[in-house]
Amino acid sequence: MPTFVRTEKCDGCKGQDKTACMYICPHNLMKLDKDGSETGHAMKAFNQEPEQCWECYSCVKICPQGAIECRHYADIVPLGGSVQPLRGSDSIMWTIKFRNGTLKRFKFPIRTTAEGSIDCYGGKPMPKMSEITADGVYTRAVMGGFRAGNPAELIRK
Amino acid sequence: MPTFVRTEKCDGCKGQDKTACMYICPHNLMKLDKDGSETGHAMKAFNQEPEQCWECYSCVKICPQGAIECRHYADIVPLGGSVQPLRGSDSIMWTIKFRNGTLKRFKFPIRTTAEGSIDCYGGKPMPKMSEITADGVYTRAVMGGFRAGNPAELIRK
Amino acid sequence: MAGTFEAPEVVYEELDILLVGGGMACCGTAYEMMRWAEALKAETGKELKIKLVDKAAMDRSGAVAQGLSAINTYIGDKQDPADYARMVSNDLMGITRDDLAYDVGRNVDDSVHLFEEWGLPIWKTDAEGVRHDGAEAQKEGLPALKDGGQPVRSGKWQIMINGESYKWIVAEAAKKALGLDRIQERVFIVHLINDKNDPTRIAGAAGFSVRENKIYIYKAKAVMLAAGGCVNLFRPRSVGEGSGRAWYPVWNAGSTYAMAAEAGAEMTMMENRFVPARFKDGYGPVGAWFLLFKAKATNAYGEDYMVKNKEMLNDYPPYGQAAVPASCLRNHLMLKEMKEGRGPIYMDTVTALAKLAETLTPKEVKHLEAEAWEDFLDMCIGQCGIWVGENVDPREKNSELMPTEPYLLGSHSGCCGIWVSGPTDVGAPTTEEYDGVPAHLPKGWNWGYRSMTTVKGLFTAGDGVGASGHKFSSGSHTEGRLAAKSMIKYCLDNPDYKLEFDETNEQIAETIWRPVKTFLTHKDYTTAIDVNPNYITPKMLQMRLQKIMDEYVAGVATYYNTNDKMLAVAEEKLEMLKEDSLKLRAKDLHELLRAWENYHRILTAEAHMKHIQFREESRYPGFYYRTDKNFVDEKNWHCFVNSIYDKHTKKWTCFKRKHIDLVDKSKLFKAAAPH
Amino acid sequence: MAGTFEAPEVVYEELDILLVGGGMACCGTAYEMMRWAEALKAETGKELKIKLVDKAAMDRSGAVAQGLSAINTYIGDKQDPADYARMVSNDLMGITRDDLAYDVGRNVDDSVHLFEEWGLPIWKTDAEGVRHDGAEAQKEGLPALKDGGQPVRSGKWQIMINGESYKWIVAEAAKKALGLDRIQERVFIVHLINDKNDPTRIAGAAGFSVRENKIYIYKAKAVMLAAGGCVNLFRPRSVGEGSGRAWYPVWNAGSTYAMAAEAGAEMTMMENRFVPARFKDGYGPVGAWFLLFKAKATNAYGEDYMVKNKEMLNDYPPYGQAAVPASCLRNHLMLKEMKEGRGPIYMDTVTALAKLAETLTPKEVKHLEAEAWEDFLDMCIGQCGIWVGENVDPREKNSELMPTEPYLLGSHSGCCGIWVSGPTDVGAPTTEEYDGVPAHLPKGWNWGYRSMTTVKGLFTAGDGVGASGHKFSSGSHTEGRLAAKSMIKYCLDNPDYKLEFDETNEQIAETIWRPVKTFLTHKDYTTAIDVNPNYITPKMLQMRLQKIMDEYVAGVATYYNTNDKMLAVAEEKLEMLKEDSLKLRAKDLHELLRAWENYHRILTAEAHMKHIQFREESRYPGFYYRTDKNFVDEKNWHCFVNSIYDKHTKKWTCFKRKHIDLVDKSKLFKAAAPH
Ligand SMILES: Cc1cc2c(cc1C)N(S(=O)(=O)O)C1C(=O)NC(=O)N=C1N2C[C@H](O)[C@H](O)[C@H](O)COP(=O)(O)OP(=O)(O)OC[C@H]1O[C@@H](n2cnc3c(N)ncnc32)[C@H](O)[C@@H]1O
Ligand SMILES: Cc1cc2c(cc1C)N(S(=O)(=O)O)C1C(=O)NC(=O)N=C1N2C[C@H](O)[C@H](O)[C@H](O)COP(=O)(O)OP(=O)(O)OC[C@H]1O[C@@H](n2cnc3c(N)ncnc32)[C@H](O)[C@@H]1O
Ligand SMILES: Nc1ncnc2c1ncn2[C@@H]1O[C@H](COP(=O)(O)O)[C@@H](O)[C@H]1O
Ligand SMILES: Nc1ncnc2c1ncn2[C@@H]1O[C@H](COP(=O)(O)O)[C@@H](O)[C@H]1O
Ligand SMILES: Nc1ncnc2c1ncn2[C@@H]1O[C@H](COP(=O)(O)O)[C@@H](O)[C@H]1O
Ligand code: SF4
Ligand code: SF4
Ligand code: SF4
Ligand code: SF4
Ligand code: NA
Repeated sequence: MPTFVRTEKCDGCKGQDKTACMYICPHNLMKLDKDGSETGHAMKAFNQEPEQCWECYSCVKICPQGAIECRHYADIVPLGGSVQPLRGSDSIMWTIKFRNGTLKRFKFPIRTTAEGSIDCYGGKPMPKMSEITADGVYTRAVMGGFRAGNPAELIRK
Repeated sequence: MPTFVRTEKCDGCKGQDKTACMYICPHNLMKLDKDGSETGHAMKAFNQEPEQCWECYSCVKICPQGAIECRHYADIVPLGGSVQPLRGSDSIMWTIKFRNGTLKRFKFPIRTTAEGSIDCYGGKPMPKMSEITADGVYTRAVMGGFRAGNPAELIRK
Repeated sequence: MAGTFEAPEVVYEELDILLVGGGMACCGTAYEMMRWAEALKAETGKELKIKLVDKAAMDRSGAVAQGLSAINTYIGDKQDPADYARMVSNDLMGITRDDLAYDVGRNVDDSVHLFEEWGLPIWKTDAEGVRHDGAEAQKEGLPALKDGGQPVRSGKWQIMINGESYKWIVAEAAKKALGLDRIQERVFIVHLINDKNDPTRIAGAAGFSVRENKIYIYKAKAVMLAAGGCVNLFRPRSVGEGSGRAWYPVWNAGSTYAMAAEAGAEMTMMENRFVPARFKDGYGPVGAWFLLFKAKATNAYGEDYMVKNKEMLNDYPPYGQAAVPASCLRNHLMLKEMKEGRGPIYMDTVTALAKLAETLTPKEVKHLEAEAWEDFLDMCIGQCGIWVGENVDPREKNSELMPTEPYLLGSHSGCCGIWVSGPTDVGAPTTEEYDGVPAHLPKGWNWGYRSMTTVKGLFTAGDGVGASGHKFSSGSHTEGRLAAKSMIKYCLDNPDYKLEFDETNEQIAETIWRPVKTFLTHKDYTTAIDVNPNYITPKMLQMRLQKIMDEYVAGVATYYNTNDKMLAVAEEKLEMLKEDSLKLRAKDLHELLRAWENYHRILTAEAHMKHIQFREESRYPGFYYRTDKNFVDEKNWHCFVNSIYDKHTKKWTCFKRKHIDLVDKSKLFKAAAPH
Repeated sequence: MAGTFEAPEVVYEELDILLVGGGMACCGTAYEMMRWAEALKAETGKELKIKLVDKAAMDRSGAVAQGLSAINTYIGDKQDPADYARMVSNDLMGITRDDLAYDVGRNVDDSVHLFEEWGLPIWKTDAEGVRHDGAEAQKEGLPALKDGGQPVRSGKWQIMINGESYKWIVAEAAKKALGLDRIQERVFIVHLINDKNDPTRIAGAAGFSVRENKIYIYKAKAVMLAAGGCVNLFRPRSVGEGSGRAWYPVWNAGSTYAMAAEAGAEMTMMENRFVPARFKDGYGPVGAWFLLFKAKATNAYGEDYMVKNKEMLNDYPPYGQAAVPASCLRNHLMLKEMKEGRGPIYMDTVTALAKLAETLTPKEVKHLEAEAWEDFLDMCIGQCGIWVGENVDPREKNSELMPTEPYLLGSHSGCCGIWVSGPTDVGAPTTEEYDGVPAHLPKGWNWGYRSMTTVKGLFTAGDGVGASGHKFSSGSHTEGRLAAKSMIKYCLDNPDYKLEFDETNEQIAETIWRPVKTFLTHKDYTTAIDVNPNYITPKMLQMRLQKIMDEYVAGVATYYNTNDKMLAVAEEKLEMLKEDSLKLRAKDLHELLRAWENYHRILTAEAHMKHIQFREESRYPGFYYRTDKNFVDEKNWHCFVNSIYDKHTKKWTCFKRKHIDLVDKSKLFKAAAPH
């Protein structure tokens, strides 16, 4: 792996039906051990198949408790380093610890609009069904992205 | 794997302290699950680390119940075949089933003396301590195996 | 009434349109489609029943889950779609569909402009030529791309972004467009269903929930199949708990190719593969290092092998003569060093950063360092894991490069996939000059509906579309949008056709649940749940597949070599593996997912092997070599290799289709060196 | 009072002699030693305290657990020990100790004759030249070997046996000799203890039980360390649950080399390795096929590569000119075909069996078929597993051959190991001509006690003895016997020396139990027992080791290539791995075993890497290549490479020792071809 869950930090997303980490993992790896029968830790999450973890950090970034971390693949990575994010609404902060103890911090923007604020068709034209077989997308006229191209380049047309 | 234990056949070596399969496995793989907490099958044996099995068949040959078989390494071997021995006191009988159903049987000798009958120093000389620094083994004079060699071959002697 | 593990509930639903997948392509499809569906409703009152099914959560599903640090396809206003089509063609050694590439090229920037509007931070260059990250650029009041803003180009076609939330943003728009009721997450689609009366028509699809004991069966007139490419059909270089480390995301399992082929769709260029050269072990991307930071790669002795071995490019006219050699040829020159024992190969990060720093202020140097780390943190965090574990500071220590295990995909620097109907206005052929194409298949490059496969009603986009690579995230979104319109048109054109499944719901459910049944029937036969002669675990089946592919079909074990004899061995072994796939076991829903993923991988692998076997040359030196035909043979093999699969006989048929240029490629090449 | 997992019991015992291992060598030692101990008691009344400790059960421990189908070293009355020493030398490219080989050669048949007496069935040829299995031969009244019986020779040095119970029989004799009270099974010895006052002297050994929570600490004057060679320090070709499939038995983990080195013993030829060519995947033996059934190996196109590529042998004068080319050179010629894409390599079983059948009666043909199967069933049953799984009948279908991952061993066709004192009567040098040998080490090839290492009181045999390969099962038993006598002599010569440990029993126990402590301290930090930043599982540590060795130290990943730069990378990575080994975890006694096995593997691997780095040539083409020094350099490197390890600084020192011939090697070679 892969990700691991800090026993003391995870609160099982407070017993909600769907935990954040289970919700998000693209490979279906995170699992809540409701009764502790799988890990010995009831109502805590765990990575059920660490050898399939892409270290994509989706679960790490989403966990409301900051309970998920990553111990990088043991077949290649010496122990002792860590790479841990804190994802906010408009930026992400990375704390990077080297095996030898060196620390680095980086902050990068992640989006320029508020989460959930996208008004996807707002201000966009309503297409006409008569144009459904025309080439191009319905925003062609308004987004400034259509590149008509030099017709001479099309040698068989 | 590796070896597997047939649930119905294994009798846990009748609750003896040391099961035959645990006794013999050179890699410490066979284990008795006394309370069923590891496999769901109490008082039956199992291979605790199939990915370390050499398929040496030591456990298969020794099991008094014929409860151990081998499903050959799944990373290379298509399913359906089997190679099963019955080891007697002087010979071993192999039953070989191909994936396509073909059957073969072979019988080979395994020893020409009764098990446990070796009288290791019987009829052998008692060495003299004065000879302890001489070259060769203490049976040199009686086993007909010492090859003196042509002294001319030793170019620096 | 949710079912039990022994007896799952079967949920049956009738739709007009089903979208399989929730990645870049399906997000594009959903976004464009729902607007047209609105228009349709407004104009005619007719409401189409539409649903999107994703195996994961759209916010982080597909290849962009982790984010990306660049948009690799952005044309801008200084280049022509024809230039783009030319680049795509040359990078893929001449055999691509100019109609498809050109169509993406002229439309792709629209999607990129939308992404920016939705909130994706895009790096900009200001009037002084200073670069700003996407948030700063906005704060500084630099204009949007749409309004003439200047992106930071890392190469001719690529622009830099702060892309940690790229997928989250694109998914938000798609989800808004669809509305939550039209979205079904955590359902894995296992196979497509054909129509009983017209087997060349799609009738629906079926899958199961990985969270509840439920089987989902959808009837649908039109299906968009955009479930990504295929990873892990070859043995990865990582082992054990590291085997999740692949360049391509472990969750795209060839569903697109396997399900399309089983439904009878014509496949194209399945011999093609992508073998990215990446930072060793972590698989960190190299694009920004080569193009933005201008780093050089060298052998262990500091020699620039692209210079040292440049004569080798002359072996492959005309492709070797292009200004930017094809990706496979870059590997080819690198592999020479490795094979001859002059590895490791290094990315010379030390020299590159030092050189850049020469002309920078301390503050700019700090910024540069952050950019270098961000390149990985935005899309390949595992590479940073290696750097910290090994105490690597790229300013002080060079990092190794390595070609990875092969992947199959159609939207990155690869072009395997499904044969689709293209645009009609760019001069594409409408006839087929070669014999041997099965009679029921269309003749030219378009047959009515843009992006439709040769199966009526089945559409694809992104990694699904064959013979047109280099679309990347933006191009895949665009292809999804282009397909959306013709899917609606297809539904409108076929209002009354009465679909009937060619199998019963019971049969479908039984097939899907077979691995569970197998497990429950046999689990107590042995005392160890994973070792049982009556079944095989998905994990071991996958390893068996990977070993076969690695050793016989030009994986890393042979430095990407194969030959006719090795392929014959692979053929036999894959056949037995396909038989054994009937004995897959699933001890829970999670393992049922793995079982079906691996079934999809087997079919994808088989297609790859059959195509390599059929194409009697080595079209992609550096990606694979047929040592028995170790040359590019323009005379006989400058053509598409296409195939169809018969799900009843389980056999493949491969055949040639003629390749035709729609844009003039000669502009790319220097005159061929005398040879 | 057995301890708990938290607090194990410490058992302390004082002995005269400790035998570590229960394989062929230790069985030989025990058998010979107990007779001399009896003699000692009879003559002087003095009783030596002797104990044998084996990690497994002697009946089936070590490399012969599964049985063997041949005894590979039997001289007979027609060959001279000097012929044997010559063969050994040439197969190992000229650098072996003739004194050791010669001594084995003149004594080995004694052990074979004992084996037959004890019940091992040995194939015989009758007066008509008809062959009989070992039981039939006895029934037919054919004489024992000892009495002139004619063995079935599969080659110049090998004789065929029905060897399923080979180890069982040899162990029975050893166990009878020792008596059960002197045997401790299922104790894994972790490290040797030096004397506090004389650090070049052995004082004991320590280990733990894998069945009870007990640590065993033995004080002993003399220690026989014969714990076999080393497997699984390189990534195996098998994966997942198949990773137990290695040619060499998975349980010999380099304990011999690692513990000897830590105790300060001089190592020799640790750069040597064995890369057997074996039946692919199953690792079935090839000896009987080549030598008894006269089969040929070919490339995929049916070409006999030993003929086709024979000119390549001329690159390695004089070794290439011998009648039987060295094992590594046979691989070298095979690898050429594989590297150039003419694999798979096949053993042509079909032609061989058909040809043999031509002159046989149907009954004899049936017998021949049984012989072919028995070859595998007696020693490599897994190969039959492959044949049945893939429906292979060797009469109808050829099987693939493949060079395996590298192994380190000293008794088979490899010669790494410990530098020991040899016989004094064969002309061995008593001085050292080279500078650079650390001053505390002996000068010539013998220093008082046959088979003693450079550490006083520490002896070895079998796989432990370096620079003398090709002893095999019989020779290893013999070496054990030769050592037994000098061990007794050593004890008698040092009656009053008061041994004192250089560490306390508490320190020893703490070190051994560290992985358990680490586990117990940290296990609840995370919710998944196997993923924890505070520790590493033995399995993952092993995989990390194997990947490093595979990719940088000439494993299969690079077709056995390495170079100075790759070795430098390996050096750095191994150093970090050795540091991380302090964080190994053990969740139970079984895992504690795996933890320590892998620690032994790391040290063995490091020695191998350092020696390859030091020897600036490619002495064993086909086993490994240093591509930066891709030649055999007789002028500078016709010498031993030896080394010592300092357990305090954890550093290796490599140095040369002069090689000298004691028998004339020129008899082996044709005149060198003009070059
Ligand atoms: C893997 C990867 C890809 C890229 C990059 C780095 C890496 C490491 N780089 S760089 O190299 O330059 O570093 C890129 C980059 O920076 N810039 C860029 O524009 N594109 C890059 N790509 C390429 C794009 O990401 C790629 O072209 C598009 O994502 C392709 O889009 P699409 O064809 O939609 O595939 P997808 O992976 O996004 O989505 C697949 C969806 O299908 C779902 N799914 C799969 N199987 C399913 C099934 N059976 N049932 C139901 N759902 C089922 C998935 O969940 C997902 O929703
Ligand atoms: C692995 C292998 C080996 C051979 C063969 C095939 C195969 C697949 N072939 S063919 O190639 O031609 O097929 C042979 C053949 O047919 N004929 C032959 O004569 N020899 C063959 N060998 C060679 C001999 O077997 C070999 O030379 C001898 O066995 C060497 O004897 P020795 O050096 O004693 O090693 P061992 O493996 O027998 O015994 C090791 C012992 O040590 C124990 N042990 C290990 N670590 C320990 C520790 N830390 N603490 C305590 N005990 C600890 C083991 O349990 C064991 O008892
Ligand atoms: N490619 C591989 N090679 C060897 N072992 C692996 C590989 N992939 C996974 N494994 C390991 O196999 C072990 C057994 O898996 P499981 O039986 O699922 O617990 C896991 O601990 C994995 O780390
Ligand atoms: N050395 C190179 N020369 C030209 N283009 C490259 C090079 N390396 C990567 N690219 C392109 O940069 C983009 C991203 O690269 P990558 O990181 O390899 O996915 C893709 O469009 C690649 O084709
Ligand atoms: N092709 C060969 N030529 C000569 N000797 C061989 C050959 N193959 C194996 N041997 C020898 O036969 C014995 C057993 O071989 P193997 O099965 O390779 O362990 C060893 O002594 C090998 O050195
Ligand atoms: S998201 Fe975090 S807090 Fe919630 S269950 Fe997962 S690990 Fe626990
Ligand atoms: S890092 Fe990604 S793949 Fe791994 S468990 Fe988290 S979400 Fe899943
Ligand atoms: S030897 Fe056989 S019967 Fe005894 S415990 Fe093992 S498997 Fe069961
Ligand atoms: S076959 Fe051999 S290695 Fe495998 S479990 Fe049985 S005794 Fe152990
Ligand atoms: Na494993």
